[in-house]
Parts: sequence; C-alpha cells; structure tokens
Amino acid sequence: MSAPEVTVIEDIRPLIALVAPLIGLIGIVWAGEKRRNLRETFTFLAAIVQASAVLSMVPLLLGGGIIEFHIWQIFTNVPLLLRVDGFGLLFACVASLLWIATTVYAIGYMRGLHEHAQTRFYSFFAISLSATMGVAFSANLLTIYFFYEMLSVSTFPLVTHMQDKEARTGGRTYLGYLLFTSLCLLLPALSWCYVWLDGGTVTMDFLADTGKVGEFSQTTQIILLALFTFGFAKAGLMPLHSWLPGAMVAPTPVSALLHAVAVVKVGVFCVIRVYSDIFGTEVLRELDGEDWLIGIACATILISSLIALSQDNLKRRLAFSTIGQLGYVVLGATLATDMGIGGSVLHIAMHACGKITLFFCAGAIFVASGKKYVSQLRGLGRRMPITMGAFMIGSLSVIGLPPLGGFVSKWYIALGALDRDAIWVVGVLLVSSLLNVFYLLPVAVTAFFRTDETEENPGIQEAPMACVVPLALTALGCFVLFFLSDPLLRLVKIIE
Amino acid sequence: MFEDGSIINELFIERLNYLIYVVLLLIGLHAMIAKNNLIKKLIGMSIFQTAIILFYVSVGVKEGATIPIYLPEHDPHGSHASHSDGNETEQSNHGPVVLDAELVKGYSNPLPHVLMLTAIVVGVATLGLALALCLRIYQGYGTIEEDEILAKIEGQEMGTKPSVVVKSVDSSKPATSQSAKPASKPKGSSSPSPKRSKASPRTKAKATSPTTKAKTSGAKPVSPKRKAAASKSTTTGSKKSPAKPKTAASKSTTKAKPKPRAKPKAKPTARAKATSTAKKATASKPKPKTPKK
Amino acid sequence: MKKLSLIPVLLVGALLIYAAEDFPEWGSPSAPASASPLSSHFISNTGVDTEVPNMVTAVLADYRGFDTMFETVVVFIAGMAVLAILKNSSGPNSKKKIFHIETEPDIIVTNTVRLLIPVIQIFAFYVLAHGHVSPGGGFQGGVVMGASFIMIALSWDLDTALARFPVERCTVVAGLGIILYGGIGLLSMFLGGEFLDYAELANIFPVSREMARYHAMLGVEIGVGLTVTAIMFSLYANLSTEGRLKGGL
Amino acid sequence: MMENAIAWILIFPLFGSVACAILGMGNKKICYPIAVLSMAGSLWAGIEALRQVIASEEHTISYIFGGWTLDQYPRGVGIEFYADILGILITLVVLGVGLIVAIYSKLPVQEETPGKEPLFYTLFLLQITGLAGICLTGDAFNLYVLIEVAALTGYGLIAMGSNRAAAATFNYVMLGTIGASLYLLGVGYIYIKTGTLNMIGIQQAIEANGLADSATMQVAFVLVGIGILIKMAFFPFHAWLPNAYCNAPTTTSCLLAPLVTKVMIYVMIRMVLSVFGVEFSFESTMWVDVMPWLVVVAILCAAIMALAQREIKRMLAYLIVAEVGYMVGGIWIYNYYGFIGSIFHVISDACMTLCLFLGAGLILRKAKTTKFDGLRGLFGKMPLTMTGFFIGGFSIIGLPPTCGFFSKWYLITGGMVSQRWEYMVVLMFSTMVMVVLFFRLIERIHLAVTESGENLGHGHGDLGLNAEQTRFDEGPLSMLIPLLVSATIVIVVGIYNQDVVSLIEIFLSDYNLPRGTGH
Repeated sequence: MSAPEVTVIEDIRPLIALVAPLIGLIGIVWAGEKRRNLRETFTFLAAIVQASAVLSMVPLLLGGGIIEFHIWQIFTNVPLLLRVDGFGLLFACVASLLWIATTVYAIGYMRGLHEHAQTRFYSFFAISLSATMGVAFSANLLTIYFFYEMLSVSTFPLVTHMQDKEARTGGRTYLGYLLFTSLCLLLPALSWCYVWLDGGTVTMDFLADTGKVGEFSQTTQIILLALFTFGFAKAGLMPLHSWLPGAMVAPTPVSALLHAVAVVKVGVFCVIRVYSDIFGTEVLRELDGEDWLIGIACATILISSLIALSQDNLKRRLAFSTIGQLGYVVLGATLATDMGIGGSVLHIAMHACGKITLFFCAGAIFVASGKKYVSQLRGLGRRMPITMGAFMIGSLSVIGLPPLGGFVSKWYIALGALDRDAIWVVGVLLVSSLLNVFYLLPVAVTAFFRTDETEENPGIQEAPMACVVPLALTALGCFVLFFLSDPLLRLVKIIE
Repeated sequence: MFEDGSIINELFIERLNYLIYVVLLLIGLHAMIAKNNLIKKLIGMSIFQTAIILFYVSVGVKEGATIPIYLPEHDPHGSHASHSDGNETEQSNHGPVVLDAELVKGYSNPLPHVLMLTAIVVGVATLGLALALCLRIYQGYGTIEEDEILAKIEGQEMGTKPSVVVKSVDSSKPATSQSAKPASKPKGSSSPSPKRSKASPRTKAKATSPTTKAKTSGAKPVSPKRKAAASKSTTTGSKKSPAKPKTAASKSTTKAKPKPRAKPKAKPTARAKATSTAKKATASKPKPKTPKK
Repeated sequence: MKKLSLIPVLLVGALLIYAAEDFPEWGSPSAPASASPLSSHFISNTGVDTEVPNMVTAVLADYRGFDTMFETVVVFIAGMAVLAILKNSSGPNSKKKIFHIETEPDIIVTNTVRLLIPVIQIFAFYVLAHGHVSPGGGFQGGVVMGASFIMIALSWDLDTALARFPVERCTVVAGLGIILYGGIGLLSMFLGGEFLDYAELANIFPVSREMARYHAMLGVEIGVGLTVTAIMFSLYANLSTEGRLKGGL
Repeated sequence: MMENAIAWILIFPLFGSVACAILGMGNKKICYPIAVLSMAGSLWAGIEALRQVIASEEHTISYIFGGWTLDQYPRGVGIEFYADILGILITLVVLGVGLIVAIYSKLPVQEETPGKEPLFYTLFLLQITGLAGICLTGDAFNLYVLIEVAALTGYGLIAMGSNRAAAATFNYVMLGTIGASLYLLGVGYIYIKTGTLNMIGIQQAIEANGLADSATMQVAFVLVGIGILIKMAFFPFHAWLPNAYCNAPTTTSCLLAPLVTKVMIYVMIRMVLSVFGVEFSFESTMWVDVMPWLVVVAILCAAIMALAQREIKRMLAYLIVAEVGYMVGGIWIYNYYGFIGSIFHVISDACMTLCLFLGAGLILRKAKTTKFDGLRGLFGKMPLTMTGFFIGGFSIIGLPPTCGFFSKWYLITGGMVSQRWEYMVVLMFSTMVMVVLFFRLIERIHLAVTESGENLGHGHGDLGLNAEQTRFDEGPLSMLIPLLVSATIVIVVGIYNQDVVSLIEIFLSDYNLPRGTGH
C-alpha cells in the first residue's frame, strides 16, 4: 500500500504529536497529587494537542502526500526517521482520539475508586501514548523497534499499578514475554537484515526497501518471517499470548486503552508493517512456507474464542476475545493480498473502537457495583441501561454485524481470503464469529433479561458521568466507523 | 649425551639460566597459589619476581663484553685519555665521539639492567604494601592463615550486612548505627554478631568491651618474644610481660580470662585457633575451659 | 588445593621450556637484544648525547627518564598506600599494645652506631652523586640513606628515630623528591622542549646541551634519592608498629 | 604549551597528588578542591589533545619524552606516547569518569575514611595518572610500569575499607602481581626476539624478521594475553574482583569499577592490533578459534553467578565480569563490527557502570544497606536517584536509546558477520539475565510485596509511593548531581553514538579487518 510516487513533505507535526505527551508529562509531575485538577487538565491538554496535530495531517495525506521528519542518525545509513503514511495516520488517529476519551474516563474511574499514586499513573500513561505515536509514525524498522521497547518499559508501572502480589505475577509475565521476544527474536532479525542486505547499507526503510528480503534464500526468509512475527509478541499470536490476560490486573483504563488499543494494536501494526512493507505482498505470496502462518492465525482465533467462553471474569473474557480479534488482523496480513491487508488495517480501528467500549463498560460496572464476574451481572441492565446498552452495541460490533464497524473489516478480510482462494479461511471466520456471539452476547443478555430473584444489589445506578459519557461516545463511534469505512480505505490507499 | 644440539645440551650446558629461571618461577608461582600462610605467599611472590629479573639479566649477557660503563679511553670527558695512545687523545681532545661497531661489541647491553632496576623497585613497593595488608588482616582476624580467615569471614557473612555498611553507618552518625545493628541481628544466630563487630575497626570503637579485650589479649602473646628479641635485658622484659596480661584481664570482664591461660604453651597458629575459639566461647557462654580442647 | 595448583604451574613451566628452545644463542653478540639498533645506539652514542660515562645511568635517568619518574612515583605510592592501610587501623585500644622499654639501649650498640651513621650517610651521598661514572645512583643512594635511619631505630628505638625524621616529614620529603624530578621536566618543557627534555636547560644555564643533560640527571637522581630515603624509612616505621608509630622498635 | 597537551594530561594529576599529600597534612579541606581542579585541568588537556589528534593528518600524535625525536634518533630510544584516536578516546573516558567521581567523592570520603582524605586523594589522582598513561603510552615496558602504578594505587584505595576489604585486597595483590609479572615476562620474550620495546618498533620487527611463527613470540603472546586477562578479571581469573569492589569504600568502587577492567580491554585491543598486529594475532595463532568459546563460558558463568547475588554491589561486580566477556568476545570474533562493538562498549560500559555504582553509593548512604530486601519503596523517597540508577540499568540491559543498546547492537552484528552463533546466543542469554536482575530490583523498589509474597501495601502502596505520603529524601547534591550527569551521559552517548562510532571507524580504517558482509 506504500506507493513509491508520492510527494514527500518535511513537516514537524509528527514530532509534535510525539512530544506533546512528554511535555504534558512535565506539567503532570509538576502539578502532582496536590493539584489533581490541574494535573488532569494537563493530561487532557496533551491529548487534545496530540489529537489535533494528528488530525491536521489527514488532508495532506488524502491529498496524496507523505510527511517525513528526520530526528537523528542512528547508524550509518539508518536514520531515526518519522514518516506519516495513511496506515500509520489511521492508527495514530484511533489511538489519539481514544486517548481523549480514556482520559475523561480515567478521571472518573480513578477518582471513583480513590486509586493511589495517580500522578505516576497519568505520567506513564502519557509516556506510553508518546511511544505509540512513535510506532505509528516510524519510517524504518529500527525506529519502530525503539518506540516498541519504550512502550514495553513505560507500561510496566501501569500494569503493576496495584503493587500487590498478582500485580507482580502479572508484571513478570508481561515483561518476561515482551522483553524476551523483543531482545532475543527481534534484535537478531534486525541485525540480520542490517548485515546481510547489501552489506550493511540497507536502511530497512518501509518505502525504499520493500521486498529487499527477497534476496535471501527461502529458508532464511521463513526464519526471518517467524522471528518478526513472534518477535512482536504484543500482537499476542497464540504461543506467546498469555501476557495479555496477565496484564488484566491493571486498572481498567489501562486495560482499555493499552490492552485494547495501544499496546496490542502496536503489535499487530508492526506485524502488518513487516509483512506489507519489509517483505511486501509479492515476496510474501511467493514464500511457500508462509501458509502455516495463516494456520497459526486461524488457530489463535478459534482457540482463544473457546477459552474466552470458559472465562467468568469479565475482563479476562474480554482479554481472550482481544487475542482472537488480533488473530483476525494477523490473518488478514498473512493473506498477503491488498484486500486482506486493507481489512486488517480497518479491523485495527474497528476492533479498537468496539473493544474499548466493552472495557469501559466493564470498568463502569466495577466502579458502580464492584462486580467483576459475568455471573454477577443479573439485572444490572435495568439499573445501568446506558452502560449495558453500550456494551450490547460494542459486542455486536466485535461480532461483526452491520451496521457496525466490525462488519466491514471482517468483510474485507474474507474478500482477501477469497483472493487467495482460501475458502477454509472464510469458514474459520464464520465459525469464530459464531463463537463471538456465544461468549459476548450472554453478558448483555444476562444483564438485561435475567432478573436476579435474590435482590442482592440494591441502590446500584449508573457510574459517574465521567465514566458514562466516554463509553457512550465510543459506542456511537462503532456506528460512525461503519459509514466512514470508505474514506478510511481511501486513506490507506487500498482503493483509489 | 651432551653432544651438540640435543635438548639436554641446549638447556643444561648453554642456557642454564633459562632453565633455572623457569624453575624459580614455578616455585614462586606454586607458593603463591598453594601456600596457606600469607607470608609464605609473599615469599613466593618475591621468588617469582626474582625469577623474571634473572631472565632479563640473562638476556643482557653478551660474550666478550664488559659492563656498560665507558672504559677510560672512551670516557666522554677524556680525563683518562692522556694515558692512552695518541689516536685516542686527539679524539678525546675534540670531545666525545660515536663508538664504531667494533667498540660497541665491547660493552654489554645497558637496557636490561635499567629495566630490572625498575622491576626491582616495583617489587619492593608491592612487597611493602602486601606486608601492610598482612598486618591489617592480622589485626582484623587475629590470624594470617588463609583458611581461618575465610572461616571467620563466613562467620560474619551470616546475619550481617557487608561491613562497608557498618562503617559508613557509625562513621556518619552513631545514633543510626544503634538502629541499624538490630535490624541485621535477627537473621543469624547470636554468635556471629560480636565477631562481626570485631570485623571493622571503626565498629570496634563503638562495640562492646569484651570483644575488644578478647582481641587485644589475643594478640598479646606476641609481645614478650618480640621484646626479648628487641632488648637484651630479658629479665625486666619477661618480668613485665606476665604483668600486662593481668592488668588487661583485671580491667576486662571475666570473659577475657581464658586468654592468659591459653597463651604460654601455644604455637602461633595454635594460639590463633585458641583465641578464635575462645572468642566464640566468650560470645556464646562465659565458660573459660573451652579453649583448652 | 595443593595438587590442583600444580596443574597451572606445570602448564606454565611447559610453556616456558618450550619457548626456551627457540631463544637466540646464549650471549651471542648477534642476538637481537644485543645487536638491535637500540642497544648499539645506547652504547655508541651515550657519550655524545649526554657525556655520561655510565650508560645505565644515562638510559635510566635520561633516555628512559619517564619510566624512572613513574618508578619513583611507585615508591611514593607504596609509602602512601601503607600509610593509608595502617593509619589508625588498630583502633582506640592500640595503646594497650605499646611496650615501654625501661632499660637503656645497649651502650656498645649505640656508640658503634653513632660512629657508623655519618659514614653510612656520607657513603650514601657518594653512591648518589657518583652514579654518573660508576654503579650507583638515586635509588641505591636513597636506600643506603634510609638504612641509616632504620639503623637508628634498631639501635635506640623507633621514637628516637622518629624524633629525627617524623613520618609527616617523610611524606613531605618524598613529595619534594617527585616535585624535583617532575619540576626539572616541567622546566625543560617550559623552555620549549618536550617534557623531561633536559637539553633545553642549556638555555638558562651556561653549559652545552649535553652537559645540561648531564647535570639535570644529577638533579633527577637527587629527587629519586629523596623520595626513596623518606619512603624506605616511613615503610619501616609503619610496618614495625602496625601504623601506630609509637613504641616498638 | 598546547603542543604538550598530551604531557599535561599526566602532569596535572601527578602534581596534584603530590600537592594533596603535602598540603593535605596542614589542612584536610584543601585536598578536595585540588583533586577536582587537577582532574578538570587534565580533562581539558585531554580534550585539547583529542582536537589535535583529529586535526593531524594521519590521526595520530607521537610525543616522545626527553626530546629523543625520531628525526635524529632511532625509534624507541626515548619513551614514546603514541596517541591515536582509540587511545585518546579511552583517555577521555578515564578523565571524565575521574572528574565525576572526584566531584562525587566529597562526602563519602569524609565519612568512610575520616582523617585520611589527603592519602585518599593522593592515591586517587595517581590512579588516574596511571590509567591515563596506560591509554597513551607507546612503549611496552612503560606500559608495565604504568599498570603497576594503577595497580598499587588500586590496592591502597580498596584496602582503605573494612578488614574484609583488606583480605580481599590481598587476593587482588596476589593475582594482580601474577598478571603484571606474566605481562613483564611476555615483554621480555618480545624483547629477546625483536630487541626493542617500542610498540611500533615491535610490530615492524615482527613483519621485517618474519617472527610470526617463532615459538618465542607465540609464547610471548600467550603470556601477555594471560597477564592482561587476569588484570581485566576475565572469567576464570575474576576471583579478585567481586570481594574487592564490594568491600571497598564507596568512592573507590565508583572509580575502579568503571575504569580498571575497561582500560585493560583497551590494552588487549592495543596489543592485538598495534603490537602483535592483526596477521600475527588472528591468522598465525589458534586463539581466534579458542577464545570465542572461552568467552561463551565466561559470560555464561558470570551471568549465572550474578543471578545468585542478593546484594547490589556484588551483583554489579559480577555484571562487570560478564561485560568483560562481551568485550573480549567482540575482539576475538575478529571482524570490523566486533571491534567497533567492543571499543564502543568500553566507552558505554564505563559510563553505565559509573552510573550504577554512583547510584549504589547513594542507595547505600540512604538505605544503610545494599541488600535487595532493604530497598522497598525507595523510589518514592529518592525518585531522582532511582531514575539515574535505572537508566544505567536499562543501558546494561541494552534498551534504546541508551548507549548500552548501540554497543550491544554492534557486538551482535559482529557475531552475525563472522557467524559466531554461540557468541550471539550467549549474548542473548546474558541480556535476559540482566533483564531479570534489574526488573527484580525494580519490583523490590516499586512493589509493596516482600520476597515471600505477603502483601505489605494492601494494593495501595503506602510505601512512600503515594505523593500524599512522600517525603522526598534525596542524597546530598554533591553526590546526586554527578549521578544525574552520568545518567545523562549514558543517554547522550547513545543518541550521538554515530559521532563516536565514526571516530572509531577512522581508527579501524588503518587495520584491514574482515567486514564479511554480503551473502
């Protein structure tokens, strides 16, 4: 999807989007716990600035341009380069817009629960958003690697925010998986490309060097492909997925933004980058050993859905559903057809919007009633209608029913599968959608249609406004995205 | 068997020095590695360095050459030149000259001697420093046998934090040292803590008196011998030497008693062991009989 | 342990013997060490370069004067390090370990030493100053000089010796020795040469460049002698009393 | 005066030390300013020298003491200082670390060695003199003398600690003397064959006389190598290092830990490249096949031993041993990138080790212990200190953009180029070990959970982690600022690694090392 003949514009706006959270961070730390309103204002301002900077770049991109900003030279011939293309911009828009919503939500959530160390929370939140922007705007593999690591480390304090025993175990699995994969799989792969492509002169640039990997022998390409695919463990592909449920010990805003939008989506984002911009669809399609990746993706989808069925803890169920949805994205990318990749790109946005709604709802339920388990939700629908309604919408979107965003992306992925004449993949899609129905709908259903005979939850009403408004908005977003899908596709240049 | 070219001939007849220096070097090296007594290690170190010096000096050997000091006829100032033949004198009249190759053969190579002068000095410096370390170790542990030192360090390891901490603590402010010590105590048994307090001199300053007493009397027995060797008047020396332990003991608590009894019959290492065990005893129970067994 | 330690030792031995075969002919003038342009230059040109008859002294103090400066520094370091290790290390109870010797020092010993000391010290000066034309020089002279003070300590007691040469003064003297050495080098550097380029001193002293080297070497040797004297004695004083510098011998 | 910049590098600390020894007896307060000033002057001279070296056309300055210039006298008559870019870079590292530690040392020295300030600063400055001289000298025997200068001062500085330190120092003296003496013996073997002591002269002689396959030179290579390996605490010979660095006074460990081993790595590079020459070292000996495996063993053992430690300084000491393995490996995988990696790692490792030990010193001063369990909740008390400490930790792990990442990157690349998979695997392994080590620390400091797992903070860490309850209790500025400066250096060196690496590339361009790229 990276067209060579584009007008390159030098512009600092990507850097602004990158640095805005860091500047906000200074304000946050300076305001501190004493002046919490001021502190949250800073967070909010940072989010606004970032989002506006990102959005202001959309017209340029639709005008067929590409924005670049050169930060500094890492190695000989490898600059730390920011480049905004449609794909990255789409991801950046989703992340930054949802950050605003999350900020509002977090204020309600954290204050509602009287969480401790909120300053630390907001600070590292800002850092990780900056890192996310960096990944979205990276122009070559090394740049992306930098921000990828930055994200891993900066989210650790958020995951272990509760500072208790399960937080420790969660944090250990989190860092263990992410750093192990990135340091022991990704780094060798990078240095392999750096050394063996053109004698160390390759920049690993996403525009210039697409398909250079084709010089390697088939086996080498397979090995590289595997190293990259599993190296970006944030994508949560099946053998390396269990950090994500572990990370659910984090407060809900973290789970919502980071583990439904930023972190996991960064993972699949990187995977798609590698597939489409390092290997390139042609090379990937000729790669005969590449079908097993499709297999792994499908397996991930099905198995995670099955696991999700058995989860009673709401957040864990959502986590496993996230793994499954990420499977869709990777699947679309592995299909290595424009349709498939376009579908997975869309799915990043669609699923982000849907899943964050679900997480918001889960958090709102927790704030309002302190309930964590699906089995406890009987009759909550009447008491918190907005929340549960939003939950319903989000579930439908994730399941993929029109007129909700999730439908479009799945549709394109299916088209991509058909381009590859892989009918069975379509079958897998159908089955998994069915499974989605089974593990998502019951939640809303129990909430609405099951009256709790034992009147065990008196006086529960809606969560605070700051919680409800964002989730209503995101639920709305699921509708809007369905109708925005065409401009989005045009943005990522799948269809002209 | 001593025909030319055979290795025996090579090594024993022509290059004896090269063999001897290797042997010396191995002796020294083995002493440094294997000996248990620190002083013996140092002796090994000296042998080791001497071997290397011997090697360098052997390199400087040159057949038919004299020491690298100009003979009178080559003396730059020509002071002795007048006594030699005219050719030399006229050379010496207009100052020193560059010696030609033949004359160069007559002097041996000065460089190795210079290098070895440096090496000797370095060796002396190292030796002096190492001896100071031995004294310090003896003050700290009451022995210079490596295994005993290690044993004592093990004893301190359990239940105490590194002695650097102790030092920094009570050199900064004694108040915190009081607070810091109990924090470390409960981990280990009660016995290591007084020994630990012996470990760092600055703790000793604040530590409980029995340990210090025990330590001084532990080092005490050296005194009479040294003084006997020092001043010929052994009568007064030996008369005073038993007196001093008594004063120390009288000032000390009952725990310091065993030492004077353990002193007279023990050889150095045995004495060190006796004192160490005695200290354990004093720490655990004030029963004076233990050092005997 | 002993058995194990034999293994590396014997390995090293085998290595060295193996090499000893390959050494050049014993003492042959054509061996690289003796025939190299370096040694032949030292032998042939020392007179021309420095006018010092004793090549060892010339190489020591001038050709490789930089080495010798750090050699002196090593001696200085030894003194300082021993002080640092032993200074008030024995704690407050150290006074219990001082032995007061009631009896007078033996009269024969002391009187003999009284006679000997001046001779020894004069001889030390001779060794130092005559190092240019005969074996000798700063280190040797300094050691002899230091020995004279140690002799005082042995025959009377340490306090007597320290009364004549306190350890603080030892440090000062040793430092002055190094300052003298380095100062000569610094001076010759300020006069336009490299560090320790004594020849430049001819610009301010009425001598030829060679004689400038000649005399500068003497100054350098004096510096070495000062340092060695002081450090030798302070080493003895510290080691013999475990750093208490009181009592004992 | 400027043409003598190289000499000034040594003159400043040398005279400064003597001044400390003499003037310090009158007034102990004066030593600290003297030390800082002479370090600053020396650093200034070093920067000046670097400028000259870069300006000179063949990027080297040959400075011969005593005026025995090459135009009139044969090479090696006088002692030569041979400052090429590598040497001057490492010298700058030494001087920079020395300056930072000198500033840092004010309070620790007063508290830990009361009454000994003059002696401490005397030895301190002489240590710097020796190390800087090692980096600059071009004479094999002068190198020995300077190594001994550095070693003896090191003994003295370490032994100023507890009795434990004295015992540890004794082992250090033993091993150090063996190492130095073996080096001296090796130099003697070289001299007996080449008849010169000047490094360049030696290499010329080796090439001219075809000494590559002479048994004496081979043995000399082994002896010199073993001597250096002992001095740099390469794994089988590392026994002296942990105890010495753990029991030494804070300032001492801050000074020695970053410098001594790294400078010895430099000596090995110098020997391999400049003295014996690439052909001799790598073509005509079998060590190029053996050493990488020794390195693998070394890194493995050191990393595992580091895992076993429960005390910061000791853990760091074993990390140093592992890092030494990295750098030696970078040399012996024998290619261009490996050399860039190990040279750059010498620089970056000095920076990050300094950062870590400065942090450890501050922790020790506050928490009164460096045991892991004593550190709970320190982040809330001293956030700046901990930030600096962790920046050093991330650099050891090798997370971008700290300098540790880049050096590790070049090392991995080197292993990739010469296809030393075992080296790469072991690098990965030790990287993971370091991840474990440092995030275990971060947990201790960040979480409210004890090792046994019972929950102190009840999920709402009342361990000074809340800003409501936080009383910031940072260390004194004279110690905090050096730490932060060094942390900044760690990042800045990482960000501007390209400039450093380009300098290193200029240096390496004189030697034909295999680049081994392509397919």
